[in-house]
Amino acid sequence: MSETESLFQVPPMAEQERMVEAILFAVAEPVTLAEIAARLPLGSDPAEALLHLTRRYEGRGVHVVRIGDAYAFRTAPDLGHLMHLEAVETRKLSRAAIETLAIIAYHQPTTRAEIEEIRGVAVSRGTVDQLLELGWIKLGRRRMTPGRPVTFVVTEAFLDHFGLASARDLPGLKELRAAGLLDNRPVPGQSLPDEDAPQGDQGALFEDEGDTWT
Amino acid sequence: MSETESLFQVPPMAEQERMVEAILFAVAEPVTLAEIAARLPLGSDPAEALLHLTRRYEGRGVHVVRIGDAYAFRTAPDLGHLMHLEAVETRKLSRAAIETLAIIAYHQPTTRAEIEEIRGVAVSRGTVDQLLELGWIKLGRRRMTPGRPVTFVVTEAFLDHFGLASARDLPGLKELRAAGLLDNRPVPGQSLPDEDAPQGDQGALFEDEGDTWT
Amino acid sequence: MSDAPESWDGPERLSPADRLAAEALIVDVVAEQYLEFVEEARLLRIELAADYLVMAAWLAFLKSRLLLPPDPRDDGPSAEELAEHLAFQLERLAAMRDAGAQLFSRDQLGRQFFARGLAADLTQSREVRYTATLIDLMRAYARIRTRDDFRPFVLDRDHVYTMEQALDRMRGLIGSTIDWADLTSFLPEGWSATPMARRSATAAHFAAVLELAKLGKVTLRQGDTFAPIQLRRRDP
Repeated sequence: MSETESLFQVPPMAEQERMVEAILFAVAEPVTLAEIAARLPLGSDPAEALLHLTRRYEGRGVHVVRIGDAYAFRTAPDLGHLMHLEAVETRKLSRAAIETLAIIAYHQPTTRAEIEEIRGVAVSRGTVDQLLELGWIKLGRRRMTPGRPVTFVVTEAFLDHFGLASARDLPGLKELRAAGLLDNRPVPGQSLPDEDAPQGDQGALFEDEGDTWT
Repeated sequence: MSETESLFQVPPMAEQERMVEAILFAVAEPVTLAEIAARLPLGSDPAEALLHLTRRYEGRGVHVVRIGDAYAFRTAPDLGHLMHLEAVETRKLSRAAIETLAIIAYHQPTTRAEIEEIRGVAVSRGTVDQLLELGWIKLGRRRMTPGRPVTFVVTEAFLDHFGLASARDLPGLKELRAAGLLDNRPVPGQSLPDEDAPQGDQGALFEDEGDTWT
Repeated sequence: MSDAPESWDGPERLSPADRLAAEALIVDVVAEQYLEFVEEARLLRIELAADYLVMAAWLAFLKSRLLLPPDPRDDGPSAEELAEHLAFQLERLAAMRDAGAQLFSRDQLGRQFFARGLAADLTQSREVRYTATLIDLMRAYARIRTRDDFRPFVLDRDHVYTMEQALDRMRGLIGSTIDWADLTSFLPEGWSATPMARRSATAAHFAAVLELAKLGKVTLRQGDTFAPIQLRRRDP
C-alpha cells in the first residue's frame, strides 16, 4: 500500500462515481477530467468513475457525453420535443456564415485567405465576427507564411453545440479527406507559399512587420 | 379502456420515467406535477414516473427533492463540499480594467505612464491591482529610464484564459478591422470613425509596436 | 455489371488533343449557358450571389483560353489545368456546403438536447470571479486605437530615412560590392537602434536597391521566403 493511500482514505469506486455524478450534474458547461480530478479526494480514479457513470446512464433520459477532453450530462436527443419551452430560438445563420464555419471546422487551422479561396468570394466582415461571438470559432496560431496571418479553429463550445466528441468526429471527414477535398491545391500558375519551409531564419528582414500585414 | 388511451399510444412507465428525468434536468426551475403532466404524452402518469425516478436516485450523487409543490434535482447533501469551487459568481471586467489589460497585452512590457498616455486617462491603482490579483499581469523588468519605472507584462494564465498560444497571436489592428470589430458596433456615446476615413497614419502607429511583443 | 468499367471507353482512352477538344466543347456549352443565365438574371434584376458572378468570370476566362490557339511562348497554365482546377474548386465548395448542411442537420444543444437548466443553484461560499473574453479584449484595444485616429495630424519624421537619402548612399557604396552581401549590412550606423528607425532605413534601402536594379547597376537575389535579400554589383 503506498503512502498516499495509507494517509488519505480513497473512497470506494461507487462513491467516486457518485462524486463525479454530482459534479457533472451541478454545472451546465463541460468539465475536464483534470477539473474533476482536482475535486475528488487524492488517489481517486476519475476516468474509471466516469466510465462507470457513462454506462449507468446509457439509455436514460440524460446521459454523459464527451466534448473534447471534457464531459457533461446532456438530455437524450430523442426527448428534445419535451423541452420545446426551453428551446432557444437562435438567429438563423446566413449561408455565408454556415459555409465559413464548415470550412473552418474541416480545414482548421485555416486563414481568412484560404476561406476566401474555397468560397470564391470575400468573407464579409461580420461573418467571422458573428462566429467568434457565438463562441464557435477562436483564433489559432499564426501561420508561418508571409504576413503571418492569424488562423481560425473551432472551439469546445462548437463541439458541444453539435454533439461532437472531437473535431475528428465531424460528419464525412474521412471521406472528404480521402477524396482529396481537404487538400490545399494551388491555382495553376500560382504557387502557394511553402508551409514547410524552414522557419528559423525567416525573421531576418521582416521580423517586426508581422502584425501589420493582412 | 378510455377513449384517450385507445387513441394515443401511452409510453411504457420506463419511458415516462426517462422523460421526467430529462425534464427535471433541463428545466431551469423546480417543476410542478401539473407542469410535468403538461409535457408528457396524454395518458401518462407523472406522479408514478416521478416516484420511480426518486427511488432510482436514492443514494446517488444527486437526488430528486420536493420544494413546495415542485420537484428538482439537487446535489446529495453529503457531496456539497465538492461544489465549493463551483460556487463562483462571474462578473465582467470593468471597462478600465479591460482597456488596461488590452494595452499591456499589445504593448508589453509597458509602464503605468505609457498605459496612461495611450488610454488618455489616469490608471487607478485598483485597476492594476485587480489585474495582478487575477493573475493576468505581472511585473516585468524595470525600464532603464529615469525613475526606473516597473513594467507590466501578461502572464501564462492570461494566455490560457484567452486561448492564445502566445501574445503574438493577438490580431493586429487591420485584422480587428477585417473582423468587423473596429466599426460595426460603435460604443454608445462614442462615435467611431468612418470606414472610409483616411487611415494613413494608423498603420504607422501600430507598426511601432511590433517589436515589443515577444 | 462488373464488366462495365472495362468496356467503357472513358476520356482516358482519348488522345490528349481529343480530350482537350471534348473538354473545350463542354466548357464552351456550359459557359455559354451560364453566361446567358447570368445575363438573364441581370435583366430580371435578380440579385445574384457573388459566387455566381465569380463563376461567370471564371467560365468566360476559361472559354477565352480554350478558344484561342495556345501561345507557344506562354508558359502559364494550360486551359486544361485551369479546367481541372475549376472542377476541383467547384467540387470542394459543394462538399463544404454539404458539410455545413450536415452539421446543421445534427442534433443541436438547446434544440434537440439540453444542458442542466438549474446549473446556478449552488449557493455555498460565493466567490466573485472576473471574466472577459478575447472579443472584449480586442474590442477594448480597437476602441483605444480608434480614438487615437483623431489626434491632429503631425509628421513624425525623427526616425524616417527617405528613399532619396538611401539612393544617394547606395550609389556611393555599390562599387565595392563584388561579392554577394546582405542588404541589412548596408544600413547606416545608428539606424538599427530603434525598431522604427531600423524599419524605415530598411525600407528606404530596399526601395533604393530596387531602383538601382532597375537601372542595371546591381543584381538582387533572395534564397527563400523571408530569407535575407542579397545584392551584388552588376558589371556592365
